[in-house]
Amino acid sequence: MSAGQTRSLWSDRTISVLSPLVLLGLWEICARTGIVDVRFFPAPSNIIGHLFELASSGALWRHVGASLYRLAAGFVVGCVPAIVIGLAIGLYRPVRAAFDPLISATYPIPKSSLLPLILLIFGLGESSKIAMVAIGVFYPVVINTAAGVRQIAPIFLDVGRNFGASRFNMFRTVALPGALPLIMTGIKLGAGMGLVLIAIAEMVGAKQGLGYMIWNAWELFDVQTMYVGLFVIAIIGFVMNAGFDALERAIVPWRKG
Amino acid sequence: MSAGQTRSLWSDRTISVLSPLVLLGLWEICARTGIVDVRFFPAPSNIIGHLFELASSGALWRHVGASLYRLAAGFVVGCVPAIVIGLAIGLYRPVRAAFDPLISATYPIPKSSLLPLILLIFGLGESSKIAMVAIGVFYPVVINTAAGVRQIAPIFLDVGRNFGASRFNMFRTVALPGALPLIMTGIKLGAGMGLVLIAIAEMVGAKQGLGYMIWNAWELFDVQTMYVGLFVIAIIGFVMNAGFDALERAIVPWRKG
Amino acid sequence: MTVPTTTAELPGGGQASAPKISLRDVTKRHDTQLALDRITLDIPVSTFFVVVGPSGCGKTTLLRMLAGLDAPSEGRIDIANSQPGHPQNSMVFQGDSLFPWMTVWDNAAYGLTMRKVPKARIDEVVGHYLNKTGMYGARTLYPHQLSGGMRQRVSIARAFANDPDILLMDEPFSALDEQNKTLLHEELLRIWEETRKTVVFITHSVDEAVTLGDRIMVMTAGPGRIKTIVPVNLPRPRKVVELRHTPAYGELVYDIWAQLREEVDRARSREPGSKA
Amino acid sequence: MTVPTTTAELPGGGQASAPKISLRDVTKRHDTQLALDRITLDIPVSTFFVVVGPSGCGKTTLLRMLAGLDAPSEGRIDIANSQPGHPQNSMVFQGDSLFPWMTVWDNAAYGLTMRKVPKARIDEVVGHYLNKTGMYGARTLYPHQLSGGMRQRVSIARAFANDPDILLMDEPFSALDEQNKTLLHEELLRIWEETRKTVVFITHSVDEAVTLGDRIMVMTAGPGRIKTIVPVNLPRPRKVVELRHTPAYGELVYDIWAQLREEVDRARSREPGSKA
Amino acid sequence: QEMKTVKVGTTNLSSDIGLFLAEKRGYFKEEGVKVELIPFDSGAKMVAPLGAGDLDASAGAASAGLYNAVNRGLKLKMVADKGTNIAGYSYKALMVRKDLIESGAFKSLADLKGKKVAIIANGAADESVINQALKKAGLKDEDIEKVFLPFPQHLTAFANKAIDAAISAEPGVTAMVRNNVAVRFTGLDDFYPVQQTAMLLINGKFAEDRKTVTAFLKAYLRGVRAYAATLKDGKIAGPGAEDMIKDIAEMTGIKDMALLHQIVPVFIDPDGQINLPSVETDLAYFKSRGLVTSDIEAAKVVDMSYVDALKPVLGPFARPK
Ligand SMILES: Nc1ncnc2c1ncn2[C@@H]1O[C@H](COP(=O)(O)OP(=O)(O)OP(=O)(O)O)[C@@H](O)[C@H]1O
Ligand SMILES: Nc1ncnc2c1ncn2[C@@H]1O[C@H](COP(=O)(O)OP(=O)(O)OP(=O)(O)O)[C@@H](O)[C@H]1O
Ligand SMILES: [Mg+2]
Ligand SMILES: [Mg+2]
Repeated sequence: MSAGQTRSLWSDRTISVLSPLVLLGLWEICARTGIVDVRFFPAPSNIIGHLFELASSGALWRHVGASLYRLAAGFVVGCVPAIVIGLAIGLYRPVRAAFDPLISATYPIPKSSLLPLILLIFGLGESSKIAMVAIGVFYPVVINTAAGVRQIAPIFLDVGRNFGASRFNMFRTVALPGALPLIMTGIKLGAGMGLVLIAIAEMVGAKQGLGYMIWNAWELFDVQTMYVGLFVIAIIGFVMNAGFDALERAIVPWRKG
Repeated sequence: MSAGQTRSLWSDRTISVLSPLVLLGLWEICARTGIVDVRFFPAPSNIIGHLFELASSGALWRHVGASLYRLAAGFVVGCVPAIVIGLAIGLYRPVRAAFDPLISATYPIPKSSLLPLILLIFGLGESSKIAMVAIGVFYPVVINTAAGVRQIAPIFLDVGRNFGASRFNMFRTVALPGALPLIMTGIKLGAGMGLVLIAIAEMVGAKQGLGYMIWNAWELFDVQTMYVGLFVIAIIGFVMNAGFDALERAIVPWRKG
Repeated sequence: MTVPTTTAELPGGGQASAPKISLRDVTKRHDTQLALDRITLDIPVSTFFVVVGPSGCGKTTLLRMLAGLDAPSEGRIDIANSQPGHPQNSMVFQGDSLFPWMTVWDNAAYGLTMRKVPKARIDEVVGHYLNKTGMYGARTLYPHQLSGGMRQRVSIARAFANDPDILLMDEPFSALDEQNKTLLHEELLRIWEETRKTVVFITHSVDEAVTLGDRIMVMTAGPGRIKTIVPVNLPRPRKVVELRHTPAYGELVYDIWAQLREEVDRARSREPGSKA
Repeated sequence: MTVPTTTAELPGGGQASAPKISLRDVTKRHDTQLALDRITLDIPVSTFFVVVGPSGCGKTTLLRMLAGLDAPSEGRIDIANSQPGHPQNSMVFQGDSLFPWMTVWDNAAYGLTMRKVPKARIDEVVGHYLNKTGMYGARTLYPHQLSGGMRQRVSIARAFANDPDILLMDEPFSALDEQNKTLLHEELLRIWEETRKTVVFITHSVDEAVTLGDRIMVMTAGPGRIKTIVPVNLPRPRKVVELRHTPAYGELVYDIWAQLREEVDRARSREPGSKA
Repeated sequence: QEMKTVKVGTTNLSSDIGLFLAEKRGYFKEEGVKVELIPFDSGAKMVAPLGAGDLDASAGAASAGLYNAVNRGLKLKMVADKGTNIAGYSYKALMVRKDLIESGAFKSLADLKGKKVAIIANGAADESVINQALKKAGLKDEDIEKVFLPFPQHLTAFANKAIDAAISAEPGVTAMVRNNVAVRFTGLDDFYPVQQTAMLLINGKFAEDRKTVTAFLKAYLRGVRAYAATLKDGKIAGPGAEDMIKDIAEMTGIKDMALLHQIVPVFIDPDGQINLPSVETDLAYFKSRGLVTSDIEAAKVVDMSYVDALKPVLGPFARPK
């Protein structure tokens, strides 16, 4: 099946590349034929043209750089405790009992409404933005990690106990690798959430970043620039996802397929 | 172990109730002793007092009712296609290849920035709010459902195929029940996300709803009312989560523990 | 006798009728590792075909290809059309294969439910086989509430109930006590004699192989090849317990046992980096 | 002989020394269903203790309690302290229990790694047992790349390598061909004779039970009780193959076989809603 | 005659009082128009629905975004005043952090130099406002650090010492003073005598329906006049003030009556006249900053023909004695 698998991988790639292109193509056609209102939904070709303009002027890179830095910092700050707490919730019932209600109650609190309070606590600088990203990353990762641990077949926990795994080794050798595929899913969800929240955070007191760029473009009714911002976020999301997929393949070599 | 299990369930309940109470108690102490600034973080007792005022005046119920209706409608609209698409992504590689890039690219697009466009597409009435909730619910559910299907042991797919399960039965008897614990996790994540987005959506074109209430309270620096709103959302999130947990126990009877 | 053997060369084979299952130069690689090496084989219709071979020689790999769950890397597999109203094949998988989310009853009824057999008929058939496997009393339990042997019995009931044209069984009785095993041997022989299904049966027990089989294929270690195919000319119907006292039985067992021993020893000595 | 038996009544038991494992009125219920009913039992140190019984009679349940993985619903289990430097017990689990995320080597080395044994020692011990189980060549593979029998062998290597005070083995050789099984019987006997570990061994093969054991406990069906404990007074060291030709061996096998048959028949006829 | 439904976007700020009164007191009905008021959280979000025709009219501001929208082909018109800062009625103010005033570090506009100043948004008219303040002090845009912050965030930002000054609006101004975080340094009139802050916008298609627009605006101006009649000495203190304050409370959701008595009320021209020089000043500023790049003229966007036509109908505004 080696040849066949290569072929099907190849055709998967093709589909992966084609499906967004088809959608963009449809949009382009709709825009050109006037089916959609180009004042609000400009043609992709138009947006991409503008993207190159902004990129060559360097303005875009500043925004992207600022957002990526905040994203990376917030990701680390949110992800690491989320995995540790998630593993503990999954492994130990009292921890679960203590954290579950807190998480389920605080998770749905609208982050946009919290922004003023976060500003109060973290100030207007970078830390408030990083905190927003961290909050966004935290919840999906912690919830998925706990769910991941709970779906580990009980026999593996038995093996760990029987072979004398310490509490730490129970985390490291059983819960973490067993939950890893789901932790990765949580991380993908969390990173996307982080991107969403960075855009909200950058609407306040920021002078650069994609969120600022998009919001500012809305304020100035610069629709093209707004779309460039959304487009760049989509690309970042896509690339991040592909990166996490590659990472997953690298650190989950035991998984079939 | 029956008696022991009852006892440990009981103590789990106690912990679950105590942990938020302890947190609120700490906050209360901080507020009373002036460690936190009560202008911005009023004491919980204060907030709860105000909550009762608003509740008895009936204003609160109107807001809660409006939000819950939108939440429920958006939940259904977002959840059902998410599960179907998620199962298909998990089961069929070409579907996965086609949808994965679209999902990973559109998921991180900030919903708050999309609001003006959603207003153009869905109008200013209820449907735009329902659409926002549906978008929020969709992503976590679709992503977790697909991940849930992919972690089903391959042997179960083999059994399905070997015993002649049709495509539909492959969904119904293998993928859906096999992924159910993770679908439930996705649903919990999605419902929370829906609550977050309803708050954003209700800032526009709404005269009631918790989002409107919170935003309006901030505009007027009516900090207590804002906290009542956040508090009520937290309670809704908590209750929803408990409901989903109970549902999960009912529909996943095969799960241990 | 290490040359691959086709039907024509086999004594007692059904050369006249077209083979039920025919393999031509079937090779299977997992990644780059060769698991099965050019298997050419015909299994005539209504044959009870037993496969034995050292652990890891590719028996499961072969059976999965016969079930259509995997495709050969090279070569071709032809399987004659099945009788109307019967599924082509049903497999008793090696290891746990019950759906954790279905009760014993629903697991056993799975194939019939998928084929939309009327409920009354399902009740009858599934009831019968759960009874035969001694699992009727546990029909409302979920798999995690069963012992290993109980799970295996449900898996057997599931395949039997499905009434397929070809029964593919991968070490189906390995986790059963001798008595349950004997009862199920008898049931299997009864089904086989009544319906003349084609059965492909993997086992590690040479006793079991000789008791049940028409032909016993011994596989080589390492990349699996056909070492030899031994016809079993013991009279039918066979009485499982009495059979063991006939001298022909003992000879066959010894013969196959010796062939296998040779293979395992060869495999062990060839082991890369062996310190033995 | 259906009365629960304690050490004192046993011929050939080590009454003088305190028992290694002692159970007093141990009862285990799963939910409301009774799985084990008032088991009272002493296993002297260095005994090779074999448990046989019909499928679903509670053997695994018993072993899990000895391993400390489950607690009895009633009664008490006492296990004497282990020798310094050895873990108290290691289990060969029934069914798949290898970590899918570890290679064969890492799985086999798991117990030693957890105990922070020096790397050189781990390499030596794990290498030895992977070799003995014929899995050294596959040491870099992941479990999903192994056949069922190969996985079982790694699981055996893992327990052997851990060098525990008490070896708990739940149908460890069920998925192995006779030759691999014989080789591992010999290795197990060698380990046991060298180190005089206490072994509790579950099997469905009466041959295996008699070949290996000092005492064979036969369990009743339904809620598991002790039906009888049969001492095996065959001389040691035993040669696995030769043993089978001694008349004492045949008698023992037949005796235990008959006891078991009785239990299975009883279980089958008692089956609720049985249509048989 | 069939009543047309006019959809109007509002922000429920105090300057929307004209619309609110016209609805509440039945003026719209009397003029034969049916109006649906749709709340929004910001003016910027209304531009697209207004341009697309989902809204017929909206409360808005002369921001750079509005000109850009017109430039992109959205047919929008500013047709009536909806809020002007004039002497005595400057409901927007330059706020300065309290400790800076108390320590004497901030004494005059010139002290803005080097300060962090909160402005609602890039390209908002308030940018032009602060520019006027800087001009008066002989400073330039580059001499301050602008921080773009929505109004509700100003209070927390002061509390946090994240900003030093801000162009803020009521009721935030009074809330900040009450919470002891900032001082109302001056009204805008101190450096920008008449500042046109908010206006009523209508969609180009709706504009063609002159009859309905006129009827709509007539009712609106009746509401404005009812409001203007209660203004006295820079407070809502004229006749009918108590009812007016109750109406404002109902509209904005402010329950604190004392606060409403304290705040500086917004001025709205009883004839709906838009202050064109102010609009032109702001537009010129946007162009100089490059926020508006086309050569669009204010006169192209401001259309006072509707309110002008209503002058004879409504007659001169007579302030009640
Ligand atoms: N998915 C896989 N990837 C890589 N190698 C595999 C895979 N599945 C099986 N193999 C290899 O193929 C060979 C044959 O495996 P198979 O399961 O067919 O053996 P088997 O004869 O059924 O053995 P057993 O009696 O132990 O069940 C083994 O060497 C195994 O390591
Ligand atoms: N988690 C559980 N919940 C409910 N019942 C259980 C559970 N585990 C085991 N049982 C029941 O306990 C009884 C004994 O199970 P056990 O696994 O100990 O049997 P066993 O003797 O090991 O059988 P086998 O030889 O088939 O492995 C069985 O009837 C089984 O149905
Ligand atoms: Mg196999
Ligand atoms: Mg068992």
